[in-house]
Amino acid sequence: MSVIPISYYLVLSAVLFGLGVVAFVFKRNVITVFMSVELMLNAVNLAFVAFARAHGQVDGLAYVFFVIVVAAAEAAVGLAIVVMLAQNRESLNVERMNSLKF
Amino acid sequence: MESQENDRNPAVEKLRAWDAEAVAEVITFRGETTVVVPVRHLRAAAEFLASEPSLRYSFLSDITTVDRFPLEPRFEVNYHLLALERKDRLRLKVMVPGNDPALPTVIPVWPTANWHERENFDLFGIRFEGHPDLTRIVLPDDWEGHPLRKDYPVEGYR
Amino acid sequence: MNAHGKNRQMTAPIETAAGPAQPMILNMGPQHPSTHGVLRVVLELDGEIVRKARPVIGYLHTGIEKSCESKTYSQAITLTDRIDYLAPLSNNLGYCLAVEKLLGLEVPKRAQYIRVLLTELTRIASHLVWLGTHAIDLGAMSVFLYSFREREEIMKIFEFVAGQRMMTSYFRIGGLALEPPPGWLDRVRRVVESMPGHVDEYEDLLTRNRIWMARTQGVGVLSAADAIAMGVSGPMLRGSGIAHDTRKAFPYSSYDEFDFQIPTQTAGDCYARYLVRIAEIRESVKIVRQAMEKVPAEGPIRAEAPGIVPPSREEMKTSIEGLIYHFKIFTEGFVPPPGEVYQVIESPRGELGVFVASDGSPKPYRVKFRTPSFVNLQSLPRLCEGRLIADVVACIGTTDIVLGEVDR
Amino acid sequence: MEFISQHPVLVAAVVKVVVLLFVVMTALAYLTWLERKVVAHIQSRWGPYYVGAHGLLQPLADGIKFLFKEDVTPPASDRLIYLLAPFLALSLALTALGLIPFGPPGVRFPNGQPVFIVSDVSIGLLFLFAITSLGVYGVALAGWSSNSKYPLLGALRSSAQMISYEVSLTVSVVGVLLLAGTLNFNHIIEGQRGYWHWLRIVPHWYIVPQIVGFLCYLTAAIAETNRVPFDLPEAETELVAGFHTEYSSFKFAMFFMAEYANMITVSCLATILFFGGWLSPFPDRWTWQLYLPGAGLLALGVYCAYDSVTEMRGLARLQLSVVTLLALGGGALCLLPGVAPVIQGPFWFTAKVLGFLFFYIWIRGTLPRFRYDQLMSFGWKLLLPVSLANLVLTAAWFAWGWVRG
Amino acid sequence: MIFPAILFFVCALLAIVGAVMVILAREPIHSALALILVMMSLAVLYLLLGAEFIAAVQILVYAGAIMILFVTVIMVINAGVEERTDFSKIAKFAGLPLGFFLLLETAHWLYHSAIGAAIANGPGAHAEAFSTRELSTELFRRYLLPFEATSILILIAVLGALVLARKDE
Repeated sequence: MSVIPISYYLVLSAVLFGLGVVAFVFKRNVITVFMSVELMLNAVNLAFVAFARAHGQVDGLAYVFFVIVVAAAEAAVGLAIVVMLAQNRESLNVERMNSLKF
Repeated sequence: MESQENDRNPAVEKLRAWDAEAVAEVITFRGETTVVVPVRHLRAAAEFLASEPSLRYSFLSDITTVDRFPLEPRFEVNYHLLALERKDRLRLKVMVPGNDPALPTVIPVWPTANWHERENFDLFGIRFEGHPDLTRIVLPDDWEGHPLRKDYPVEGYR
Repeated sequence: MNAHGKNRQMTAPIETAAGPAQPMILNMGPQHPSTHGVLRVVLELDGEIVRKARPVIGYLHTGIEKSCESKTYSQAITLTDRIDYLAPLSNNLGYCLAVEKLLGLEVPKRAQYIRVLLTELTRIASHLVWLGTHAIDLGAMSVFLYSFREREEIMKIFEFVAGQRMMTSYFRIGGLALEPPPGWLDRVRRVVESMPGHVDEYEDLLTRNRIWMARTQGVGVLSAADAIAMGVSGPMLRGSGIAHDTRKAFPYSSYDEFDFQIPTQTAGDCYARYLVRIAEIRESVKIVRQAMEKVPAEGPIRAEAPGIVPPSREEMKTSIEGLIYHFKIFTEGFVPPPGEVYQVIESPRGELGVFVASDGSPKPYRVKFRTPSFVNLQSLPRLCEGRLIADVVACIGTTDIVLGEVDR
Repeated sequence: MEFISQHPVLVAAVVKVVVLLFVVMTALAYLTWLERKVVAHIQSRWGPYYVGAHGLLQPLADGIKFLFKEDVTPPASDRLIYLLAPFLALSLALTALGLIPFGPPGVRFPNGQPVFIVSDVSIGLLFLFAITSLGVYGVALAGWSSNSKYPLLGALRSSAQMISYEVSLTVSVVGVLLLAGTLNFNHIIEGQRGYWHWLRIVPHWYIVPQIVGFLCYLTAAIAETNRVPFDLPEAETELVAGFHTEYSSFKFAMFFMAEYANMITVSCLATILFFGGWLSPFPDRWTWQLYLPGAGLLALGVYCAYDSVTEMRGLARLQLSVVTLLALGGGALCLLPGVAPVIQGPFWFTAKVLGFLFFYIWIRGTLPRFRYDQLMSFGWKLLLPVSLANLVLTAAWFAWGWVRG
Repeated sequence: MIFPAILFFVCALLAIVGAVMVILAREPIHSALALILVMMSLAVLYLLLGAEFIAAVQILVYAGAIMILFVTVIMVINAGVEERTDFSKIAKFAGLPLGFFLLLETAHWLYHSAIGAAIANGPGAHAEAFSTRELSTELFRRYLLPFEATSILILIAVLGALVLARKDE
């Protein structure tokens, strides 16, 4: 094997995305749930870069750039919310967060 | 011998004029004036001395005890007062009996009394009633006895 | 075990310790680089903000007051050195003055001036240690070594005069232990001449330093009313704007013959206390200069008091009374009249009160040292509650505590 | 042999990495010596003195001591992370150094690989920042995994501090990037060749137009490396030793080395970005500068010879003689016509970096420490706006085309 | 050139292991570390794909900033071991196999699609590495509006985080 087809990257991306979904569904702690979203975003980024490579265009990279930026913004706000939750509630378990107000 | 003369100390005069019963005895020795105050008058006398505008003993230097074991009343608690503006010192002395030694706290008058009272509680076992946190200060919490008492064995209890 | 360790090891289904903000309890000390010995401060933290501070003392309690009761009046002097080990001569002086007051003894002028000179040197040395440790607490490392360099010169003077660097026991009841060796004043002069320059050096490094000012200004503020209420004394009281100095208010040991100022600052913060102490070093230098002028080259260094003050070596060897008194003083001690005295001096840290009660026996019935560190430390919670951990360090620094003195 | 000839890049890279590691490790050790010596002299004392002449063997003694100290792992710690943290810190710090060009790319091995450049990445600066930005993990994880309060506080402080100052650090160098128009270190350095046309004796270094950016960079770099006056994560008088309170033995030494490696990295970066990297400050026509390194080494040798004569202790004397011989020999070697031009780049680079390191140590001997909140407000309210303003001004400069180099 | 292939498989394996660790780890901080591992491996893969800039940004922003935020938050709120609660049996016995099947199907489709056959590395690869200059030109010309929009988004996010984190006293 001397070369790697794009499809390998795409398969890896799909696997990572799938694992991200599994993590999202299975994890109970708000922070880890949040992290699984990041994992899915990363998987998507990989697909973007692979496609950019396949087409030889930089648009894919631009998308990745935007995804990363948006992820940063999301992390800032999301983690601020997590800190708020941690300060105000007994637990960080997502299953116990079934009310918007308390 | 401690001379027991009626001094012309203005503070003593004022204290006496305020409440004659508050002054049980006045001792002058080497230029230092000591006023012996009965226990029940201590708190009121302290407030008077600290707040009376012409006296203003606003600074409490020290609280210390002398154990006159086996005499009774056994403990003499001394309050060393200082009037910062007038540059004058005065010692209040309170006689406390040996069984169940207890005194009213003077923390509301002089907040600095907090640790002094804890120290006296720790080393002499004198209770200061109304003290917010009357715990041992220099010795461990589980220490037995009060080492500065004269009947405390020098080798300790254990 | 701390908060997250506890959770980690608990098997119960607790997924997080997050909850309505539990305060974090932090034990600062008894072993900690900036608690100056074995002070322990229990801090209740909210993030880095100190919600509650509780000093816990007693780790160095050695029962000096109890030990004094089983020694003769003269023997107890050696114990006083160990109370404030940064200013042993101040303690010597306070105790000796108290016993002298009890005895009604007048000390010759020469001894008084030498006492003033040496205690002022002690004050300089003690302030230098304070400056160095306070600076290193706030991260300024070099000042520490500079100030210890200068302190060393003063320690050498003590060694030269008294034979001991720290535990001098040089002041005795009725005077001094020894005639100071010839040439000692030259050494003192050398130190005193160079000291103002050195103080300028420290000030160059710190006083106008922006970081230093940011770290100390507005930190640990103690208002004048609070200062009096908490009974703090010395530079802490003067830093809060109250010009009270025992040397002026109740002059002892001929301090009334000296010309010096009481430096005060009104801000009441760490910076004010720093400025006060720096100014005090300069004032002390002034006093030492005057004392060098005043000290007569010749003259008695002990009071004429047979039976109380030991006779000179020569007298002991040549006269029978001298021999008898010498023997009696060192076997039985002397007997002061029954009574109680409270002698106050201005130690480097503030008001050092010595309460001596005599029952007419050769041993003191009760000795109590009202040590400034003990009382000043009590104000620590007021200084640092509601502020950051780093400020606790600054506050402990400017309280200038010596744990030997706090615990005794 | 066949393998070597077939894989010139790989072989050259391995050789360079090994040499770099050796040099950097030695430099780290002697940086601690230098720091102790300089600070000692600032504080009017001797510093390391007894182990070897001038305490020159002190780093070795320290290393041996670290190796033989008991290695304590707190029982309640998170084992894996506790072990991982120091490795992470040190390996990241050393990796960052691999991106630094220590000399001109023109100097090459016989197989065509540059001698002084381990890896020439087209966006080297970005990668350097990427790697140094990971340095926080070593600190944060160490503090967290120790499961103790002082380290935790130290870790929290440092993550906040390093994230905050990273912003200013990055923004402050963007001005240089605008001037250079590239992210590649070699191109940045090449852009600084020559002289400013309005003043022929001032080298075309980017510090001249970017003095504000440089000051911002310097401040942020000190904060990034946790040095006085920003050494809050390990403020010993407040947090005992901060994040590495619970670390002992060699793991502690690794944090120590990582800190010094980071110091070297930021000094190298300052040299490259603002001081012309391996370029000489003098014009090329001054040929005598070729002999400067050799002359310097010879002077050092002469000094050591003098010193070894006056040295009283036998072993120290021997050691000084060895140093003398090395210095004289090295000096002679550097004077050879074939070697002198080659050694120019690394010589100037090292000299500049040493200047920065000295500056760091000097600051440590002078300044007190900031308080946490002051540090934060300094970073966000002063440093960041100033470096942003610098960036905007530089951009405006370009937009209106006031000056072009 | 066997080197890229080895690198690809090592990094792919590390990424998958990391992702599995994210799921399996019971402590959030271990999950976070595993996630960082995934991101680092992806960064190497980006390098392999010739996207140097994206690789650097991946490390700089994702691993260096976002994950640091996660780690810090975990440390601050002291998140301990995760509680395991039962979830529905349908999810367990139907969801998992279905998900796995979906994954397989996607992989199969990808593998046989036209685009998948393109070669990423080695001889026959499409082009040289992407140039950062090209990417930036693209970003500031064609994608200028989204670019500015994201910067405003970041600003809003920062303000939002500030408002949320501020303690009302």
